[in-house]
Amino acid sequence: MAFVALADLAARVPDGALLAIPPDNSLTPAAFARALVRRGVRGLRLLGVPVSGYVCDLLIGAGCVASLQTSAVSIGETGLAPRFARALAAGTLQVTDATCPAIHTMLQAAEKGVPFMPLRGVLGSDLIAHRPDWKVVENPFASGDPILLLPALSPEVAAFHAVCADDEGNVYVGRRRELATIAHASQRTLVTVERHFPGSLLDDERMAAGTISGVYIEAVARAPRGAWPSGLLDEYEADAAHLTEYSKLARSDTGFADYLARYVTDAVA
Amino acid sequence: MAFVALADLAARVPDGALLAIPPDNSLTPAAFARALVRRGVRGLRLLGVPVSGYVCDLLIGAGCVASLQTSAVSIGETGLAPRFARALAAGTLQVTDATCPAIHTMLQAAEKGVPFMPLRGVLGSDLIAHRPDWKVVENPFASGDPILLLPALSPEVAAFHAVCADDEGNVYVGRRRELATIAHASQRTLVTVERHFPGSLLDDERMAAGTISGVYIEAVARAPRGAWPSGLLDEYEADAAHLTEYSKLARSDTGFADYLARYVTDAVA
Amino acid sequence: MIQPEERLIAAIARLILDPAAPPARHIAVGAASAIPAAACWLVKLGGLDVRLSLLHLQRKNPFTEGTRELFDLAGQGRIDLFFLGGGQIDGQANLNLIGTGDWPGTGARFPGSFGSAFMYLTVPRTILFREEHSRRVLVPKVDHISAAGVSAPGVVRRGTAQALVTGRCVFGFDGARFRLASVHPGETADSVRAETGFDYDAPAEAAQTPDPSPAQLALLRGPVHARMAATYPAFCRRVWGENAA
Amino acid sequence: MIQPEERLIAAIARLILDPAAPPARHIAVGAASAIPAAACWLVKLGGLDVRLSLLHLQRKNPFTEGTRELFDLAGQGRIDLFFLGGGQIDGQANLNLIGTGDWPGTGARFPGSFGSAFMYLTVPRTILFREEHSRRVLVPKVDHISAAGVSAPGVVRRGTAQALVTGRCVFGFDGARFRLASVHPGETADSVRAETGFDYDAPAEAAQTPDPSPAQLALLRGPVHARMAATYPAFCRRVWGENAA
Repeated sequence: MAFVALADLAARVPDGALLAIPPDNSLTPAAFARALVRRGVRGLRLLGVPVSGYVCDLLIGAGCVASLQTSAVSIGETGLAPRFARALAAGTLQVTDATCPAIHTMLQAAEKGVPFMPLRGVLGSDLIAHRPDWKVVENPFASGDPILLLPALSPEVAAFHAVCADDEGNVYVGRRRELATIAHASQRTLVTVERHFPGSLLDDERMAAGTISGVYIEAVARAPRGAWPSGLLDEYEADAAHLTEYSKLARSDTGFADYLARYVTDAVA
Repeated sequence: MAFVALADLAARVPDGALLAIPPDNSLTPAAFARALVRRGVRGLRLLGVPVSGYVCDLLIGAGCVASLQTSAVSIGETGLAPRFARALAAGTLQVTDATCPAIHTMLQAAEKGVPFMPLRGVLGSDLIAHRPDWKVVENPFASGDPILLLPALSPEVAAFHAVCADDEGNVYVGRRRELATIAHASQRTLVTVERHFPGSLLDDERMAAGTISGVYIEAVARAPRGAWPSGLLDEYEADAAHLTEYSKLARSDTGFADYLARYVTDAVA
Repeated sequence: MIQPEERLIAAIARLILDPAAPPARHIAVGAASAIPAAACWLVKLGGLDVRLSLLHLQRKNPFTEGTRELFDLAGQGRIDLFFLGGGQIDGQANLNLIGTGDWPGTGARFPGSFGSAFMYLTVPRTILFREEHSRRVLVPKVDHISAAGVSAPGVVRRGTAQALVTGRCVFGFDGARFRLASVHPGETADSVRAETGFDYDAPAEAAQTPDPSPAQLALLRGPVHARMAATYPAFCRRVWGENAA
Repeated sequence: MIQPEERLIAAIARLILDPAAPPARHIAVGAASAIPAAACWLVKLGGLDVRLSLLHLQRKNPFTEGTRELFDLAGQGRIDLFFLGGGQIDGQANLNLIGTGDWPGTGARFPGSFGSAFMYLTVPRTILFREEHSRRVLVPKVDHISAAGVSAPGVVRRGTAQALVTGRCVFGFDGARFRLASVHPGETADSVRAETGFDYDAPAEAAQTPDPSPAQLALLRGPVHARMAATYPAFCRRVWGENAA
């Protein structure tokens, strides 16, 4: 597996793809999302794993997104996601609500290659009535015990920002094991990294424990500080001031256009 | 959480407990098993995760085991497990056969707190007819699609041998993540380790990725070379000569008694 | 002077320590929950032998299995107490984190349900917390149910809300209905009733929510503040001022 | 002189490379499978762009998700080819790893089913390998089915056995029945029939299993031997002698 340029990585996402993305502070692929905006991708069906933040709001604002499945949308301390709220109000975004463990469970079913998986809780929530793809059945191992079954969900493409990758395509995510489940469940996984790791990540027991095998990874691109304005593990902290600036600018169409021009469209990364 | 003595750790396993144990080369708790023999535990219901080896054969030979659920029993290159074979032939051991991913799946169901989980494959195997606790149902998301459902399995006690533990009870297992699932699924988890880790395993991203949180761990004992004669990750290799010696001695009752006297009963660890 | 936030923290701490409730050996606190987090630190630094799992810590993330681990822990029955809020909360303790108007929030859109639909049924005790106490938030019936306050017979459920703490009062919840437990200084039974959209029981005379003790205030302003500063800088500045703890 | 094991390795390599079979981009090899492992190294070092996942390697363990990962990979459809054997194998390609006599093996007890019951249905191609070719092993009907060779209509199954390689011959399998493909040197159609307990098809004239080519032998005795030495020391000594590769 060879490293590719960031723009080439973005070019691998087809219009209309079901794209799984982790949220702020979970190795979110922010530089990759900006590259997707520059590439002009359209009609994405985003999946927040299990919630959504800056990357999602940015892609929605830039007109890249047709629909969003997520358990919540929230950016920074204020929680405001202005472009999401605006697109929802304007009727230009189709939103499918879920709850965090349901999204994990649907991906786990795909990871395991089974058509569904059960989940406790959730019963009584109006989420179920709005999810014709979810089913409540009687637990076959007991009587009078209704339980929710969730279908397997296999994203066409998953994208996240990891710490490093080696020449075999193994990528290091540390203790954020949810990224492994996303990669296992998805048909194709594209990863940006801070840097190249010399040698094999599988050779060192300590690195291997936080590594996702290259068997799941289609391509990798270098994107230093590629999670910014989110933080990345113990590498760097979130840029709270920038997220506040984003939320402020994104409240208006012109402010958001300003933001795109300053940080996305004309930027190299 | 305080470190306890190996004998005190063994004393925490009640007679008759459903005890989950990983096999040779999967951080098997060999020193702990020898301590269980010395403690004289009786009536254990062993669960091999997902198969069984030296530790299982030793405990069976020493009269500690009433029943065994496993996907296979195999020791070293020859594969022979003499005490298991003898107990089975003598009718003193009740064996419940499974298949590796079914055992993983039953533990995953317990890990997730759901009463069952589906698994593909297996249909057509006679295993199913001998597992009244397993059910074949129609996939509720399709028609004419039979699928196996496996019940959650929550061992009373799990035991394994890790590399190190810190004062918070966090234990390091590197890339052997199946140990995490065992710990999550089990009601109580007892761990032996090579050594104490100073500081917190959760503070270092690289160690944390291979760490099982102390929230799952009841007690830890030091047992240097505690996986011997199995190997332990990159710490030490398996002692193939000893396993061969074991398999040879264990073929006869007197040979096995010799083995117990030389390596178990009179030994300190 | 006692800050209103300090009183809310102490009220939640008292609920955590309630000897009539099931034991709280392991408490999880979600993101952006400064006051519940402070209450947890207060009981822990006050001597309760409790494990705290705080989400979204920059350092010492307690989860080594990713963001799924909290939910698995709850599913396993290893989380005893959790905190939830809602854009709307009604008299059956239903929580709406979706929005108002038609689904999925054509009026006001709230952030989304997060893990509430699961955690509310899976954890033995939930303390509801919402600082804003108005008829806009505390409604007769939520527009949409993110997480159900009560369940039909036969539904597996480990527990319900224990209580609801607001900026005006503390309500207890008996599994079916709220009952006014105490009003904060400046409020009366009538002023609370006037601002509450749902019906609830109340004693003849409303108790006062107690002040934090001097020992609690010392803990809050010293060691609790110190542990909160990195995760909730804005909150700490607002309540305890610029000075570091 | 060509060793019998070298011929088996080459025969398996030929099956892996069979252009009529679905592509083998990712092959997994279970523990204690020296000859299949060597065949995989032979095709890989011979130039096939293939990923090998070898179980129970002391070093460079390819799995970072524990022993479950192999099965999850197969469930995801990411494993194209696997190898299985059996204490008994019958004419429907059923595998018995349980034992003979009453369940669970009151006659001879075999080691147990391992992952066979799952892998056999989940992986598009399985090459069966069992060196002992006798009526004891190749039986009309297995005493117990660990893993089913054929499935009822409607059962989700990605593939069946592609072939069965024994110490005497190679059988192809068309999803329902075995057919003799070639006999090893020293064997004839009749000698194979005499030692086989199950019925199978055979061509009028039995082909000979080809010898490994000189290039294959050079690969086997050099780089393949080198990669096998750490995991299968006893096997390497037996086939290739004491000298290191």
